[in-house]
Amino acid sequence: MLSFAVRRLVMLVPVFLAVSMIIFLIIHLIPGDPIDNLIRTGSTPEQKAILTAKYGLDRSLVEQYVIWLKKLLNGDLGEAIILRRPVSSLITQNLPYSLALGGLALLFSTVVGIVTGSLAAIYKDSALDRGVMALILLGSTVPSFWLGLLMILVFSVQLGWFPVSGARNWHSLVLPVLTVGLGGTALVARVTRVAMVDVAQKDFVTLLHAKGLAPLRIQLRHVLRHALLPVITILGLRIGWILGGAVTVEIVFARPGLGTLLIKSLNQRDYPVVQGCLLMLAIAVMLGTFLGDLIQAAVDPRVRGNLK
Amino acid sequence: MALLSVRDLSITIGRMQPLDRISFDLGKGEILGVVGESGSGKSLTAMSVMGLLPLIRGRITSGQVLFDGIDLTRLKEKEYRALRGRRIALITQNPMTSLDPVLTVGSQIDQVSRLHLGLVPAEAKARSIDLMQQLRISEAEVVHDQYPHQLSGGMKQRIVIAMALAADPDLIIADEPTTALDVTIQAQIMQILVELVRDRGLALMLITHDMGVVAQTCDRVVVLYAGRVAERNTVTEIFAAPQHPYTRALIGCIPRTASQPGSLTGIPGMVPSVLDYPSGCRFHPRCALAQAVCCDTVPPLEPVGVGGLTGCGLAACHFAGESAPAKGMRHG
Amino acid sequence: MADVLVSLRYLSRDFHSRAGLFGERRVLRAVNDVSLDIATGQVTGVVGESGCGKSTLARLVLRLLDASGGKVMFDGIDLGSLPARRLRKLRQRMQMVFQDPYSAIDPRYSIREALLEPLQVQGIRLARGEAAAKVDRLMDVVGLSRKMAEAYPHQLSGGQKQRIGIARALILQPSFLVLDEPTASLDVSIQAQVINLLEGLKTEYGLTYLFISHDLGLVRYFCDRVVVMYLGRIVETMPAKNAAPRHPYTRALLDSNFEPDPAKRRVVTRLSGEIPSAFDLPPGCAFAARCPRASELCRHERPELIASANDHSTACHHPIDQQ
Amino acid sequence: MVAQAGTFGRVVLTPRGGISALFLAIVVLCAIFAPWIAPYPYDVQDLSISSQAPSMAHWLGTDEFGRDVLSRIIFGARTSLTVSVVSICVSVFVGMSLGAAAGYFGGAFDRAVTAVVDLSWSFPEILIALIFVAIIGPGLESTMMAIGIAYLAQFTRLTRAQIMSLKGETYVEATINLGAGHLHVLFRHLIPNALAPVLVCGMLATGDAIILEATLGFFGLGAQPPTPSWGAMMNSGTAQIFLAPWIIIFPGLTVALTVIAINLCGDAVIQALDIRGRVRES
Amino acid sequence: QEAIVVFGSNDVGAPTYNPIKASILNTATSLIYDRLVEQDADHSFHPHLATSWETTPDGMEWTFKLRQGVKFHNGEPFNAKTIEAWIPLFKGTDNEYLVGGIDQVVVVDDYTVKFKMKHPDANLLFNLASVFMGVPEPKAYQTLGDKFGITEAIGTGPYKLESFTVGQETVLARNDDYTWGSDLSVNKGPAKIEKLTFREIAEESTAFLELKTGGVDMLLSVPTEFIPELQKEKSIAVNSMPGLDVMYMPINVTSAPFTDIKVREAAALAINQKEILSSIYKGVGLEAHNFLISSLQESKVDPKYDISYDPEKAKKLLEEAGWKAGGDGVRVKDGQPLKVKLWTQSDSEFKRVTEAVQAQLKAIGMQADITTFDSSTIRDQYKKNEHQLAVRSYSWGNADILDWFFNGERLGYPNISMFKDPKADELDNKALTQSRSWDERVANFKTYHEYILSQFPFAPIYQPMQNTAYNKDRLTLPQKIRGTQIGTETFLDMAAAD
Ligand SMILES: Nc1ncnc2c1ncn2[C@@H]1O[C@H](COP(=O)(O)OP(=O)(O)OP(=O)(O)O)[C@@H](O)[C@H]1O
Ligand SMILES: Nc1ncnc2c1ncn2[C@@H]1O[C@H](COP(=O)(O)OP(=O)(O)OP(=O)(O)O)[C@@H](O)[C@H]1O
Ligand SMILES: [Mg+2]
Ligand SMILES: [Mg+2]
Repeated sequence: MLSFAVRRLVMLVPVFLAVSMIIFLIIHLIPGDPIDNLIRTGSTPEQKAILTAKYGLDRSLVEQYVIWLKKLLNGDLGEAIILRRPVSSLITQNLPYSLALGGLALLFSTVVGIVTGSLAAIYKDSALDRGVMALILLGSTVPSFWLGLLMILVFSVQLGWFPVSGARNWHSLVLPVLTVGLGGTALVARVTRVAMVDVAQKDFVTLLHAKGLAPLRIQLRHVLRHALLPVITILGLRIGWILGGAVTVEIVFARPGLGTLLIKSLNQRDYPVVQGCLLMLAIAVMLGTFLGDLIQAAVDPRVRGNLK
Repeated sequence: MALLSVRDLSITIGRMQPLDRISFDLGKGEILGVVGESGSGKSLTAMSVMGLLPLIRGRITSGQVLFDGIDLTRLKEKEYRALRGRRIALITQNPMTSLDPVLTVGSQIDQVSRLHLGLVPAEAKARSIDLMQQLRISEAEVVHDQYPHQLSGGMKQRIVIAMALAADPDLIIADEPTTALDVTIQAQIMQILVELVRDRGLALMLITHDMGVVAQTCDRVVVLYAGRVAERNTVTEIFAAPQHPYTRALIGCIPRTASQPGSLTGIPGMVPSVLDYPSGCRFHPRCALAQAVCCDTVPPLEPVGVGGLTGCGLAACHFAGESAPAKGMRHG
Repeated sequence: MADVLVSLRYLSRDFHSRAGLFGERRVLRAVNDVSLDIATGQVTGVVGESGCGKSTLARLVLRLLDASGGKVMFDGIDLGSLPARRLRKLRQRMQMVFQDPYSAIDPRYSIREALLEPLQVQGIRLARGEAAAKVDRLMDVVGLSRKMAEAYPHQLSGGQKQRIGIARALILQPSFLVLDEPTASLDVSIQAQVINLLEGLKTEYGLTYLFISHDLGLVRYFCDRVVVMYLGRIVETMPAKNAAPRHPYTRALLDSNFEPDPAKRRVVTRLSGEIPSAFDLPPGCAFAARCPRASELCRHERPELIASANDHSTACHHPIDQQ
Repeated sequence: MVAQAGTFGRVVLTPRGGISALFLAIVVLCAIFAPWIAPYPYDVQDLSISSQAPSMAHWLGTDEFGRDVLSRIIFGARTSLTVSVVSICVSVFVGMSLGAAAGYFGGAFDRAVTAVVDLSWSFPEILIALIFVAIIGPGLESTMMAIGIAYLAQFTRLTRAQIMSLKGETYVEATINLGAGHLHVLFRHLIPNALAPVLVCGMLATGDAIILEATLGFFGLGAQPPTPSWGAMMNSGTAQIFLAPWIIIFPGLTVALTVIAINLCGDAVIQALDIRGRVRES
Repeated sequence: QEAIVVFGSNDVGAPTYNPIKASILNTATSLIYDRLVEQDADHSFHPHLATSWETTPDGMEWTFKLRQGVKFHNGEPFNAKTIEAWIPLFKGTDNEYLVGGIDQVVVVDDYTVKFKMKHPDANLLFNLASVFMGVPEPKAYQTLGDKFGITEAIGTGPYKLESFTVGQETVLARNDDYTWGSDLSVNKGPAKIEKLTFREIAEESTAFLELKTGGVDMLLSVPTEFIPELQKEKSIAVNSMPGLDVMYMPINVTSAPFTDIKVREAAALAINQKEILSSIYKGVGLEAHNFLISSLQESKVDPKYDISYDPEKAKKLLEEAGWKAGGDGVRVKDGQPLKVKLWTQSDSEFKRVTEAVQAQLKAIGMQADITTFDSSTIRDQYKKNEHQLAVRSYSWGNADILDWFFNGERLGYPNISMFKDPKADELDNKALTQSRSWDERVANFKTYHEYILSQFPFAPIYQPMQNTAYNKDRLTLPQKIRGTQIGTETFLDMAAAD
């Protein structure tokens, strides 16, 4: 398995190169110039030219890409133009926040999604099922900036349970996690429900009943386990959301994070930061799918294949 | 007294009534064949006896299922569960899909003896391995820890049988246990089942649509057609002197090497859908003997005794025993 | 012997696959070195257990799959080297009836559309009335009500669908028909109807059949010649219906058949051992592990298919003697 | 929609399907006949009646320029529906083409498409949309493009999966055996049969696209003023939520109701077509 | 005794506290670094680290007396040597122009320095009062290199930088040794609040709710639309003072029909400043009638040059220019409708003003189609010269902004009006480089300003207020806020409410 893991990782290298190239091109083709955002009222065109040269923006795109890639291979993500720090330090500064918010939100939507989804599946077509699914549908029709604001109004302004914004302690994490998490819950719950209903009709489940096992145990120990497989695939692909998907929520709750960093830098055309962030996301996504595969393999012997 | 006695069992699923007054008996050490075309209600009969109808939102509307004197239809779910797998075991049609693909086959057998016999894991494992060996699975210890996808169909079916046997049941319901298997493997499995019944005194309800299997293994036969019993008799009489035109037609459908080309008779038309069963005798649209009465009146299941062999045969036909050549299907 | 319509020479086909996501790449030889002549007007039956390569053989014969080795000659034309365009044209003459009638017709097509599709595909234009007449005639031929032409597949029973499948194969007036287990998913009662229909068609149109089945009883009833396959190879070809098998595997197949007569109950000679994995076949005879007659020789050396009298060939070191 | 006869009936006859279809029909009619239905023009400002609460004259109140909120919602349906429907249509079309080609021909092309699509699918839609809006520049067209591209992956994946599984159907082999070429197989059998789940999926995505349009409004993108769109209205300065909540709450409600209706209707269609697992998991 | 303050939206995202190299600096910077000179709300200059100064009549020499007893946060003394080391640090940076006029720094004695000038720079005091001229400790500046202003920031100000996370928060701790507060504050130091936390909150509603719930104590800038709501809260006080921003509509003079000055004037006269102020800004702020903020002397131009709403005249001008009333309210000339492009940025405030402007232009028969861009893209787009009208704003407290936006060398961006006029450039040059004294400079710029106004390359719209809101229960602020904006002075006098 280890050798397999290594092989899969090595296979990611060309993908990675292609991705880095795409990312680089995309960013540089967007109109806009970071230097415009850098120069101050009153500075001269010469100063602008100097700055442009300083950041290598006067070279051809190919040259710029090669330079960037070379640095990258040395583990250097470059220096932010507007934010004036090493990109790596910006990323390491923001990553923990994204991980905390995204990770917990993912956990939340996974746990709540699976629980509600399986409840809905077990009590299929009952009032409980309809109620749960309706609630989830309702939750997913509210854009996240509204949901966030709503949460603040209810839980912070009215009830005063949580701080309005910020990222100082776990307290301030609750509302953002709920906001991001609720969006994902719908997806997980739906997939879980559909998968469970599907699996429950399989022959082996009938046989489990025929063995005299308690229905609840069958649902939880056997059916759910199978239903988790598609959920895992989806979660693996969702790593992207963990790191970058919470932009609106980050803005509403005034939290730092990779998403916000990315969007702000994109707006200011701070190329190195955007490149760095997108690359991070791409890597995370690749790792996410990889991890998803590994978990799949751990759960499902068929995927695992004949490992000697 | 019979171990299992189904009396006038009728069930509904939604608005459909797929089984209508099914009755039959099955004694210890006996093999009862349940035959009929696809959709005639064989599997539902098995599900009813297993008490698994709720899974498919079905319900018993009338009749009794007496097992060892207990009326199963009145049993509480919990009591039923104690019985299921313990005294009545099920073998399903398709071994490929009957095992949980993510668990080792051994653990799936162990589950039964641990649940019903209260064995500790080690004991359960030993018992399972022992069972597997009895079913002539070579290298049972290794197989115990393998996953279903690593086994061949025949092996899997034997695992399912081992599962059924794990708590020493009195009654096994085998729903087409060999249809998904190759002929050579099918023979192997059938032989194992027959031996089990003979050696352990089990009762086996064998659901199949293969008249050959019935002929070779069963003691008695129930022929189902469109949710009703068409005929019931001992295996010898069914084959020697089928009373119901449907039974006769079924037997005529089997190709025999010795027969001449064109000698094969089919049954014209098709099995009616549960949504619109014909009135009267449900076989009448396909029956060569059908008369006006067949369309209106449901023929009761009555004793027939042509030649008076045993006198326990029953058939549901207004013209039982009358021989007219079953209408063979020939293209025009 | 009559003219050879289809001739297979050393036909092989490999499939590559991976055991699970993490497993090794494996090669499976589904059809191995098969040579066979099918004479015009004959019904050649192929039997064998599930996975022995019957369907793959059928597809190879019609070049729905490309062979990994060997060649297929149809009426003297090498299908393997035929350009795609000419092959498509040639398909008029060789048709197939599929194992699973339930999915053999596009659910969105009415029966009429499905029946006329072959003409459309082959670029044969008919006046509307002509087309309607053709459909009606075909419906008659396969014994279905003409009204049924307006129905959709989901409104038909399996047997009816299989008849439509046959009608569809017939509309192009082929000379060669491959029948891949045409009755396997049907009830016996329906199977009989279909077999009868096929029998009638054959005599009426002088068709040549390659009939595939896993049911030796049925094959022996229906075919002129029986080919027995085991794990990708032909182990025996027998001429007539009642010829006694010489290969122990054919014997076992025959013995495993349940005679529908309780009076003739017998103890089945059960094979021991498991079917070896198609992915790693033993060097010798593939059947050796299960064969009651196997010797050391069988385990090491593969027997060749050797012809004996009466057009009967067997690939066995220890064939059963005919008494 | 390509479906068996009676699908429409089966959708409309269920209570959920019927009500939601009715609601959607009303919304669509509003969009089409906006100039005749709306009580006021959407763009004429009257600052003397700015930010007024709902009243008999203005059922849903007026906005900060004194424009009638109800009229703007009715006209906004045009923009919002156009944006979401057009973008999803484009997305479905391109996604289907890509997915069908990838699924049918397989090989290196398939691997490349799958890799790109998987990657873009794993990126948050918002980011993709913003990146593309940044490339193309703001405006309705680019918003549509961006939304379309954000959902492209979904349809490509779904179509590819559909085609891959349909490819194994016997009737495909049967058609090839009749002598049919690739195009015939692809356009007469595979795509028509793959269509239903993709279209249903597209329908559900239209609901998501309405929300995404609203979210893009949060970043200041979308319809150019004074053209109203629900998203832009919802976001006309969140400050309004305290001063004149009706200005943004009613558009929000409209969005929520429409999206719910689309989802319910979609579920009914899924049930009627019996394509459950194929749509939801994609 | 702590306070949590939220930066205004202009301050969000400032990447560094290095005043020499930064292009944006936030309010906290002025608490870390003191400047030689402070500027009051009326733009008058007041001593701080420089106790007095004088200049020669030709403007070629400036002498500054420095305050004694001033120490940097790291204990280093502040004296003439500091200035000598500090000024050259600007060389090669973006901010070099601030000291561009200084040729040489001469240390006269420990607490006296003399600037020898390359050319007279009447704006020197303004420059010295800018936040970019906060004095850093030169040794630390050298040794820390790129990290200066990011991990550490050493000045003489009333607060020390404790921690800084870009885009998130800055924590300042009181400098207990501080005793050298400027004239503008009552308290000369040390500050009363021990610890100040500045937070960056991009979403204004969130900031508003934070203040409302007591999560923060003060918002440095509040959008006007929140003011009525804030005034409802008992515990919250709102302070409004004139700001440095002007919102205006540049008119592209090279793009027909605006090549015709009559059309330009008509468009400019169509803007109803009063209506925008009262409807969109609820009366908070000032109408803008020329290009400069009202507190600048250069804005006091001859009233005939001020641009004010006059729809009748606007219509007349259009008639004169040949644009006759058309069928659907849009004027027509030679069969061409009067349709123009109106660009704006995607921020919601811009969009709202633009919508109002659009309606006002419509009223005189000009149909303006709005296109919105994000702030980076729009700059690139201007360079393509495809725009006609736009809605923009700037923030600057000096008349030299005229040069920035209307100098013929900067066509495209920042000269969005594409205004290239030899006479204007001459006036510009004169004001910029040939003014020897402040008063002369004012006069020169006024002339330049008047000339530009006469050419209608833009239309003035609105001058926002700087609105500050704070929690009265937590903080007390001085009666009168001094300085051009809330800064050191205010924070020195700020105290915890009891
Ligand atoms: N879960 C179900 N819901 C509704 N109808 C059902 C269900 N299961 C079976 N039926 C219907 O009941 C009838 C009898 O089904 P059953 O499965 O008992 O047939 P069978 O004899 O076992 O057929 P086969 O040989 O195909 O297994 C059929 O017409 C079938 O359509
Ligand atoms: N497209 C394919 N890819 C990979 N393996 C295949 C493919 N088609 C067939 N095989 C393998 O080739 C072997 C022969 O398959 P084939 O379908 O020819 O068997 P068969 O004799 O027709 O079996 P059955 O009786 O079940 O139809 C099997 O092991 C099968 O798994
Ligand atoms: Mg069944
Ligand atoms: Mg096959």
